[in-house]
Amino acid sequence: MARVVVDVMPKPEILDPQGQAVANALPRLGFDGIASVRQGKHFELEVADDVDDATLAKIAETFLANPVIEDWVVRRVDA
Amino acid sequence: MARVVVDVMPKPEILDPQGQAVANALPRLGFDGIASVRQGKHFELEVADDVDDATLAKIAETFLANPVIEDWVVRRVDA
Amino acid sequence: MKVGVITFPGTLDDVDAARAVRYAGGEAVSLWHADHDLKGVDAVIVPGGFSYGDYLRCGAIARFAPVMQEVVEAANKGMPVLGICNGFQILCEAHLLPGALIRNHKLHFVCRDQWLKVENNETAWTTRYDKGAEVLVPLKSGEGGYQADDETLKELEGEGRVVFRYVGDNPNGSRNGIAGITSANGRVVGLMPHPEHAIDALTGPTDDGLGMFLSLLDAVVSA
Amino acid sequence: MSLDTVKNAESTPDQEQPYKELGLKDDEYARIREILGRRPTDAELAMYSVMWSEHCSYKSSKVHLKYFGETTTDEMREKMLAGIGENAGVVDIGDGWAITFKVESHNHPSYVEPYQGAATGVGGIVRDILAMGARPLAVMDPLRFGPADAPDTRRVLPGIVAGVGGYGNCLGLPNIGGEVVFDESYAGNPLVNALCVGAMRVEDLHLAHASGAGNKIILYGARTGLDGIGGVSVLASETFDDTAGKRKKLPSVQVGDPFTEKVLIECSLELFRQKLVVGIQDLGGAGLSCATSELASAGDGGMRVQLDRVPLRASGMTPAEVLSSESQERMCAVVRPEDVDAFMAVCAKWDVIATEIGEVTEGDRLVITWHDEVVVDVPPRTVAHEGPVYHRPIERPADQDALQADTPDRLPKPAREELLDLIKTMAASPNLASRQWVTQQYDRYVRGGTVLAQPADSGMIRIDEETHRGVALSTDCNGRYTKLDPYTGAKLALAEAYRNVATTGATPVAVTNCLNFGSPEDPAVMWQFEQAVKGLADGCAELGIPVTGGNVSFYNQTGATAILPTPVVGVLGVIDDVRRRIPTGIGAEAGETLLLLGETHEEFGGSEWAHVVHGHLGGLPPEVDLAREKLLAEVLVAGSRDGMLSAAHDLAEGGLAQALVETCLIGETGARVFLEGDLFTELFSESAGRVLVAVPRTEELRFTDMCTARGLPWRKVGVVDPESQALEVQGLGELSLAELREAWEGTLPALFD
Ligand SMILES: Nc1ncnc2c1ncn2[C@@H]1O[C@H](COP(=O)(O)OP(=O)(O)O)[C@@H](O)[C@H]1O
Ligand SMILES: [Mg+2]
Repeated sequence: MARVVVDVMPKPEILDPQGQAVANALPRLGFDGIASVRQGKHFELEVADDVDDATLAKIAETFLANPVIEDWVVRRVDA
Repeated sequence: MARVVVDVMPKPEILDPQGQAVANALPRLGFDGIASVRQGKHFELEVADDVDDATLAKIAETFLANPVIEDWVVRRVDA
Repeated sequence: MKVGVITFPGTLDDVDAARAVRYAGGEAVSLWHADHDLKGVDAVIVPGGFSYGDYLRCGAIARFAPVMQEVVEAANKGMPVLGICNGFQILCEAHLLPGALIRNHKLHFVCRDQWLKVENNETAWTTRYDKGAEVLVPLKSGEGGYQADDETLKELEGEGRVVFRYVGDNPNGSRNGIAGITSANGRVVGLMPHPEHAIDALTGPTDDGLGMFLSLLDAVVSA
Repeated sequence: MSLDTVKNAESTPDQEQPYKELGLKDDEYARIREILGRRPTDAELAMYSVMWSEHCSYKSSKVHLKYFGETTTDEMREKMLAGIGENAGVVDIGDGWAITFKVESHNHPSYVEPYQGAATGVGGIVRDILAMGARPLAVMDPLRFGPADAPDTRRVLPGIVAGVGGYGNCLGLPNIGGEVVFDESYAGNPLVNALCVGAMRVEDLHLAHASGAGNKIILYGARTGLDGIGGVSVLASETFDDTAGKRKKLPSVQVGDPFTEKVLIECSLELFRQKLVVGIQDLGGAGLSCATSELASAGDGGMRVQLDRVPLRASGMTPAEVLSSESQERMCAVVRPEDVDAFMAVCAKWDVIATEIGEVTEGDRLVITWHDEVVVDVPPRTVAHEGPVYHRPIERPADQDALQADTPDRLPKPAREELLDLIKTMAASPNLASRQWVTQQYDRYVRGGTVLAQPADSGMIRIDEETHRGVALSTDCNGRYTKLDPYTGAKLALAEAYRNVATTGATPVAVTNCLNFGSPEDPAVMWQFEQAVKGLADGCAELGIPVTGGNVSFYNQTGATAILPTPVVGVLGVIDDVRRRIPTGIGAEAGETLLLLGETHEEFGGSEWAHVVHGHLGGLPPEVDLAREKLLAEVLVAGSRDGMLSAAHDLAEGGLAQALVETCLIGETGARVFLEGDLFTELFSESAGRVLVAVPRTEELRFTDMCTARGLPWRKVGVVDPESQALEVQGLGELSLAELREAWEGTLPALFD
């Protein structure tokens, strides 16, 4: 078994209402100095050892992310 | 400016309907060998250099995550 | 009797909560999220909607609004507080009630008429119901799955603090089919379904929800 | 990077410009040069190209849409406070209330990105209603998809439904109806139409115009980003070096933020209440290009805009991009100078960003500057209203005769013993099955005024809590009927929406429409369009209710194949007391008789039966008799007012059989039906002008006497049977409500869960 992490983020030029809401709230909560916040998704997968990188890339692109509006990064991590 | 990443995940014992839905869908799409999927949130913050680790920890614990149902990790990353 | 109804940016069912208070014979007082006082109300309703868009987590941002600090303080002194839907989520985030609400197990927003069983008729908001009675009110939410750890759940069940339970198939994956719970002193109640949308059979499935607002009237008058 | 100023344009008349890539034809570009007496700047070219697009200028449809105006009489106009030409039509419904409503398309964006496309479609139409000065009260969503079991429909439908719900629910607008129709022709081109209805006091009507020199132009709402300006990127690539060019991978997709829109609504309504707004315009397609040129050309002066003051979300945007951006959740207001502070205070209360970006000027030019350099200097009318007008070639399709000649007569009819099963098969077919899988994702309760929502013939909301005055709305269109005969098909769409409204007890008063068609460059499509407009307009004149507005969506096709012509018609009705509404389900009263109003003929052209059982489309659609529809509506409204009807359900696709199944299941009550003549025709014909009503036995005589006296054909077809929990058709047998429910409710979950 291998552990794989996929981070999916709204593309930089795409509106990110969620990140913006967090960024706007922070000063009200008394936290200053946070210039920007973007919010995306974080997936943690446990995959069989024979699942190769190409398959992982495919899963991320076709399913975990929406390429029209999102970017993504796939990483294998040590368990 | 420093870049900070916060990953927030549902606690292992808490139901994760979104991760579950992904895990269930993958075999139907022809992707085998994915034993489990959990889905959480990924935040990318740009923070002023004088924002210290204690403040970041506080932001994550009181705001970005709900400790009742979620775990979280704060990381500074190189820009 | 004056009942405060809070409006946050993104609150939607505040007009409906105020209408329900009026139908029950009370006076609804509008409270603004940025207010620092409760305008002398006898009770507070935190209504449904999508406060701050429900971005981040439902209720996570609203919980920090100035008016919520006042609500927490008043609740700790015994003021009756009712959180409906988004209001329930806010009360959980504010730690006035234990647990949390997560995405519905089938991931869809669910709007349907839902039967509920009244499990506790001794709270400030439920004395007009018979214990074990079944009521029909709208449920409309995307993140209504009630979650708490085993210990909290045991405590809630053991102390009879589950107020409403879903009847029939579980609409959102809530643990133990929990639709609503109360604080240890029975003054703070939170529930996902919308009693304020069941006060008149013209615009709701029934008028079963009116009982909650009439109960409050009794509680305030007898206090 | 150099800025293309007006000065620069004057001195470089021969500079090549990518007008073709921006969709302008040679003669259109020449016309722009003629208007300006020079070449346009990049910013001007961006403005003209988007405002002269089919979508914004109606260049192919204008000559046909005129017919709506020509056929609207003064009498029809009597209750109309605003009509075609405004953001949305406005109707006086009495008691001092004005209702505004409109339907618009968001088809193409929803195919690219279903969730966001549908979401921003809802957001856009809601801002149109808000811009009239009204509080938006409810939404509806007429949708069309490819075959229900096609893999791509699995991608598109759930996303679109989630998007409509995600945006509307978060705005706090109840969804009170819509349509879900499946047909092969929409496979590569789903239709997402969105309707919004709002209310205001008659005196609060706001029209979009910028008048009064010295008045300020304030942009408020979301920041402006690179959304939806894919087209204009050709300008960027000309003026940007390589590194910047990389950033300019411009998204053609817009992302909606319903929370920002909700706040924008409340903020705007407070601005209206405090009378701080002289004129207002929403920003939709074509963004600031549209808002500035439309406001300026509707006013009595010119306008000067400092474009660099627009709050941006992205860095390095060019003037052309700022003008073309379709960032959502923005409004533009005209405000008296002395009110600016108060205006800003209201915006601050709601945390809405507001920026003074210009003012109304003497003169008649729209002048836009970028850091004090003039980048636009145009007569605003030439941008907003004097775009090209085309008389596109029109030709009746060569195969139209063959299509009409291929009647359903040749199709084998079911044997008598197959009919009971057929009722179930039809009820389970995708176009007739319960829409609950979709509608469960929409909040129909919020605001506490919803009297009827799905499943009902029309959605109904209470407008006034004191008097109980309310309105009902229905949208309809059967694209197969329109394909067989666009003129009659459009009338049939109107007739059905009209009948649906009357079936709930409301009096129909006004019409909106969204005309979804294929390419206007195809003469056959233009023929369909012309015929449909004629049919709709003539139908409205016969019924005596005006078209108050609408929207045209062309280029709906996959390759060379156009969608079924789909003129979606929305009808608005008024009811003085919503407590008199007629519900859809039987069983509300003990002892009800079932009557069928109207006449049944053997009409199967374009029917659901021909489609489901034989995959056949041919012949002629059912006949339409609008005088009869009018009479039927009057009888229904009278029946509601005098409390003679306990339930009513309109007969449409699937005929009487489907109406019976639905009225039983919705009312959770059984019925016994006795029919005469050819049972297949009785059950499945789709003759227009028919409604099934349930009449309490005590009212039966009074009601049938009224029908007879007024010359409306009626027939007793059965009785409600609260004991049976089954639908029994005498001579055929019975179907239990449980098995019918399983058939009717099982289909969509099985396909999309
Ligand atoms: N099919 C139609 N029938 C009647 N009026 C129409 C139709 N299509 C567009 N219109 C009218 O033309 C005007 C411009 O339409 P549109 O560009 O959609 O408005 P907006 O600029 O508010 O989006 C509106 O008043 C609209 O009601
Ligand atoms: Mg408009």
